[in-house]
Amino acid sequence: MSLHLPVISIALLLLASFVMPLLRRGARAAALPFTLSVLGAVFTVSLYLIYLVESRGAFSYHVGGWPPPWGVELYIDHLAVYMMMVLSSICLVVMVYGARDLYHEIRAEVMSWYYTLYLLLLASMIGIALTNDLFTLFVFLEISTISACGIISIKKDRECIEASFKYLILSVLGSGCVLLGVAMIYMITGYLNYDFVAQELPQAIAEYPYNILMALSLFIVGFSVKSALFPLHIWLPDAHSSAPSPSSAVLSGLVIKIYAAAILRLLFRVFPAELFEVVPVLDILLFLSVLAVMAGSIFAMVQEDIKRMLAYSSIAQIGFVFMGIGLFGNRALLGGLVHIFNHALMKSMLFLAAGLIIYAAGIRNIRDLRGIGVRMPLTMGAFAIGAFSMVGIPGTNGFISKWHLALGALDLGRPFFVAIILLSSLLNGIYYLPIVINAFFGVKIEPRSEHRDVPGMMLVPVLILAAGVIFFGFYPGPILALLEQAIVL
Amino acid sequence: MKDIVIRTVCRVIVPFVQVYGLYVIFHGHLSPGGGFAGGAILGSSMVLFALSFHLEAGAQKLGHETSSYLESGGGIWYILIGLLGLALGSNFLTNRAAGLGFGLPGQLFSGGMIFLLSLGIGVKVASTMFTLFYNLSEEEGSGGDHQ
Amino acid sequence: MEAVFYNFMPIWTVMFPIFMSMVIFIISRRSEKLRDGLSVATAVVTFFSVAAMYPYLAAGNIIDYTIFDILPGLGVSVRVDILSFSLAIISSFVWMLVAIYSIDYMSHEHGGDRYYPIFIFTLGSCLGIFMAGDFFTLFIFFELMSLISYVLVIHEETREALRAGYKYLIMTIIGGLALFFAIILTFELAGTVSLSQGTLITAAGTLPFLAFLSFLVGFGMKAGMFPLHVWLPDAHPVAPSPASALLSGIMLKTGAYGMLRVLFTVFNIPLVKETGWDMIMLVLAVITILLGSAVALTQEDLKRRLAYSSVGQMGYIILGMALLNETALVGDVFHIFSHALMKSTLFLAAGAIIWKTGLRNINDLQGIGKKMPVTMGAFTIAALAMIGIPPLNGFLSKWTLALGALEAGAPLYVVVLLISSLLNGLYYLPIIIAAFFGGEEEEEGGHHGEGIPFNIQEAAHRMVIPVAILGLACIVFGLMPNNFAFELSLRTASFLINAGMP
Amino acid sequence: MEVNPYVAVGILLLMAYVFFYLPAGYIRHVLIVLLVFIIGYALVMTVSEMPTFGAVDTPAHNVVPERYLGRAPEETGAVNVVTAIITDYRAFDTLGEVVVLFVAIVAALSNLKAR
Repeated sequence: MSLHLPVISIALLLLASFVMPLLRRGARAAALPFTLSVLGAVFTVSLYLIYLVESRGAFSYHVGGWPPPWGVELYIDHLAVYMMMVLSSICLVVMVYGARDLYHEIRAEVMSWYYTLYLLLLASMIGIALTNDLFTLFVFLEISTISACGIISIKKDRECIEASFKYLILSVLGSGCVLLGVAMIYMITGYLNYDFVAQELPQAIAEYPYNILMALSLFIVGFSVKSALFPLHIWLPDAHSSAPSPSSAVLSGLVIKIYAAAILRLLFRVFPAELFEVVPVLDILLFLSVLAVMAGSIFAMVQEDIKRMLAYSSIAQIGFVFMGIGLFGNRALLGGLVHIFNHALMKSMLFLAAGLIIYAAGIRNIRDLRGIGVRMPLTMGAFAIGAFSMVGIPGTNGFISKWHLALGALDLGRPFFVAIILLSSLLNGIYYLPIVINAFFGVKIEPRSEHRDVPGMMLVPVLILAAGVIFFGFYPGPILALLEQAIVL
Repeated sequence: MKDIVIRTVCRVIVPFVQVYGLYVIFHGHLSPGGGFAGGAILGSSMVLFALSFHLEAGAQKLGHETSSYLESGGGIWYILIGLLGLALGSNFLTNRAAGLGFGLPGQLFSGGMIFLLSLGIGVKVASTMFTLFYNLSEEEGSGGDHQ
Repeated sequence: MEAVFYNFMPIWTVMFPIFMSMVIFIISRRSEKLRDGLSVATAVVTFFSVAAMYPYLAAGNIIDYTIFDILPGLGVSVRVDILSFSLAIISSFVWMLVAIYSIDYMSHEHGGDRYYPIFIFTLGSCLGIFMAGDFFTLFIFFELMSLISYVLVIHEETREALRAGYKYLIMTIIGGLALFFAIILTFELAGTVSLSQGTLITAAGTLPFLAFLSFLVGFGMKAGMFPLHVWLPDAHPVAPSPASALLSGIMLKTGAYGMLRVLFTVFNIPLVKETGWDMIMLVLAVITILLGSAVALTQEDLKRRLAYSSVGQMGYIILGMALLNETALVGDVFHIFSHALMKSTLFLAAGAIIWKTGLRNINDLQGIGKKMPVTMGAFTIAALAMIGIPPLNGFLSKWTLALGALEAGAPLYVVVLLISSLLNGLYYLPIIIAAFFGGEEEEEGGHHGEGIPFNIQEAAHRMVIPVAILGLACIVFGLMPNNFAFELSLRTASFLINAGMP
Repeated sequence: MEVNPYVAVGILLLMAYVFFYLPAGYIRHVLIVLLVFIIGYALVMTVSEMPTFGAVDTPAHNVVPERYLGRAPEETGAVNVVTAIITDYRAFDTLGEVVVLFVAIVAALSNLKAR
């Protein structure tokens, strides 16, 4: 039975999302507890799956009982359960927050739609993490694209529509690239299953080099657009800053990462290593990631809107994940992967904290945040922890990922990238810390009349995430142990 | 659209279209077609009806509530059938191996899960088309009112 | 049993103030008296906890205990050897006195509720740096102390303070990142960053050189070494005086401590000598000494002058360790003691004056010595010690440093020391002379706008006594060449010369 | 088929710049035409190398369609192989497609009703 749990959790999420629109009138109040219990169940399942995979190793699941290459296969390995754990935990915490915040940002009538989209987004991301089949990957990619657009545009203002439209166009372009790539791979190998494709590709290189190259570049472009790797990031600041705060937290924290994890799987499990000797894909990713790290930080420095700043910072941080992929060493990869979780924790926490500030004081502009720390000490305290983690102060989890990335770069004898990491950390410090400083010290502003009290239910998730940032800064052992097995691909 | 010719023709055509849609859905496992195609035919028949008569008339035949019930119902149906495979001790969405396959190939009631899944897909596609059409046209109408 | 007890002593010593800072934070809402008392009590208990480790360490033992591992080969651990102890004991001693001093000083300032918890927390993290068992733990506490002490720097929350604080913060982060780079390089090269493994890097090369440079930047930033000193003269004067005393007297020493560890544990003497990296430090140290002393001359603001003087004095300490021989090291460690005592005396005395008169400009302090004889007396002692007048402790440390320089065959540095002493004299003596012998004519001139109000008296007892104790300590440690501090310095130096091994 | 990473990154950056940032004008037109030629060239190279459409020896003619075509009726009970693939062999993908429809309509409706 426990082997069915991965597919059951996807089915459960889908089922819950189908049921959600049916909850009408009286039953509407049940939507939130229902959503939370489903998310909680999935989170529990993901923890159990980690235990399962740790104890009995990776296993594959044949949906419909058909063995690959005929049927669809889910492959539950360490990376998949890791991603599933990250996704479900952050989603759960963010939803606890969103329960109150959303009423402030979107209309009550569309709340159940929001839950639907949210559950679908989680389901599709888990699907992307678990699947071992190119076409299933594409299908879940579509679901995640549309639902991600949905949770942006659901807010009732014009910016959101524009932003999500931009996102939709580019994201669908990305999906199209991926689809074309999948079709090409299928054409030259005759399989869709990762393992079978990987088996066939080495022979196909000689025969169809341009096709493989084209498929690879389509995948890279497609996934880069979706995960906002540097030159293709232009949709991200608008989309992530205008969305409701819980959406921003999930989008920045999780959605862009899952595509990075997907391309990681494709690169290391599907495409043969010989290909990388001819085509320096990893170097290309590495250069782009360096550009992303620098450009994201520099753009973030000039932002006035706090959520926009956080969004640009995400561009820099996704660069770290890709740097881990591009460096292609065990330790660097470990750093990149652990940064997925670490950044998910801190960025969702920062977005939620920003959301709290917007909720309580109605302020978005960084200049207006002066003195906010005196009024909202816990929120800004959490924000400060997130800021420190972004800079990579030891004792926060941001340090752990930077430590591994830097060591990984040194392992490969490329200290240049350590310099890049440090420089980016410095830039992070330059734009994050003044916010914290201004919030706590300096000019005192008398309380505004519009100041609202922060409900505990919104504050607790932020504090939980902040505690996570500290906890995993001191105790990253379990996560790293899991990932060390995950990178033995 | 108060044209008598259109109305009469549609009144005659729509049942045939719907029957054909159902036929395509039910014979998905025997002949070209299936849930997607049949559902689209079914949905377009209802769209045609609503276009030729009146939006309200269409809504009377198939209300928003019902439509959204069908919408979700199609998906729930699909997943429940998938879970049936689990309940029978096999994998998710397993057909014959779980003992769901019945009937001889070529007969109408054969293929087990396939038949049921096609039905779910058909309902889903039809209601999707219909709902989308309705909401978009209503949106235009209300937009016009404001102006 | 004894070993187990002593293994937990450092943890207790570090964690107790950190824990108490939270208690103080909570208490401070209830009662100000209790808050003040608790802060002093914490500092006193911490001092005695540090002191309690002495018998064990004096017996030649080293406390070395790994608490837990964060990553393989990278954990949180404590290690107390004689060097750690020397720095910890002087820090907690000064801290204790400053805590007593703070009670009255802060009673007129705002934000005491914030000041005391941070003050005590900084004590914990500072001791954490000294008692860290590996560079990672050291780094944690280093960053913790640097970031937390930001709050002390900007305590006044004036525009000036905030600007200085921002500069401080950015420089701290740059230093922290350099340190991070250095630690990561060391880890990469040696596989560990523990302090108890003996020499970590034994071969020269590009990466070891990068590590050395990064360490130099990281710790040099904290120590106010040229050209990374730019934050120091801004940040130290704007802080409240007790905090300035700690920043200048103690926290700068964390950088010196780190450099000592780098020179004698990460690298070793032959390697540094062979590669000529010591020349980098020597040159920078000489520039730091001369620059600090010379710029101090031009400062009108009393605390700013003291801050620049700190830059110069840190130059001595860097010079002492870069000479790489035992005599110089004795002088070096002893100068850490001396400078901690002298500079805290000076800042606390300056604080008392500012607290009483509100005057910061040196030209306005005519005749202050007659009004506040004890405070100015202590100031004078410390200033004379700074110049290096025998028999004060500053003389002893300079003398030993000079001997070390001669032993190293570099009399040039003796000249540098002399020039610097001369400059010290040039900028300290006018203050003293004006304080005791000036001011009559202005007093007769009636109400001078910037002059000292005529009703000024000695500051509150709880402020004067710590100043007096520190001033006396300057004499005591200078009068008796076989004092406790000098003994410690001797043992530390021989310990360090043996590459950090007992 | 050596690919220079610098050139690849350069082309990507140029593309992003031209498409997203460059204001409309003469230069943009020229550059777009240039880029379209580059992409077009790559695509032509790709297409010219593709296996002949419908040929028997294409890689896609392997065990997968063999089993689908040969054994679908007995294994699934469906005579129509396409349906057998869609709703049995790869029913999970079809579930995904159903969800795509659903999510599309939910996203559209939430958008419409949000105003």
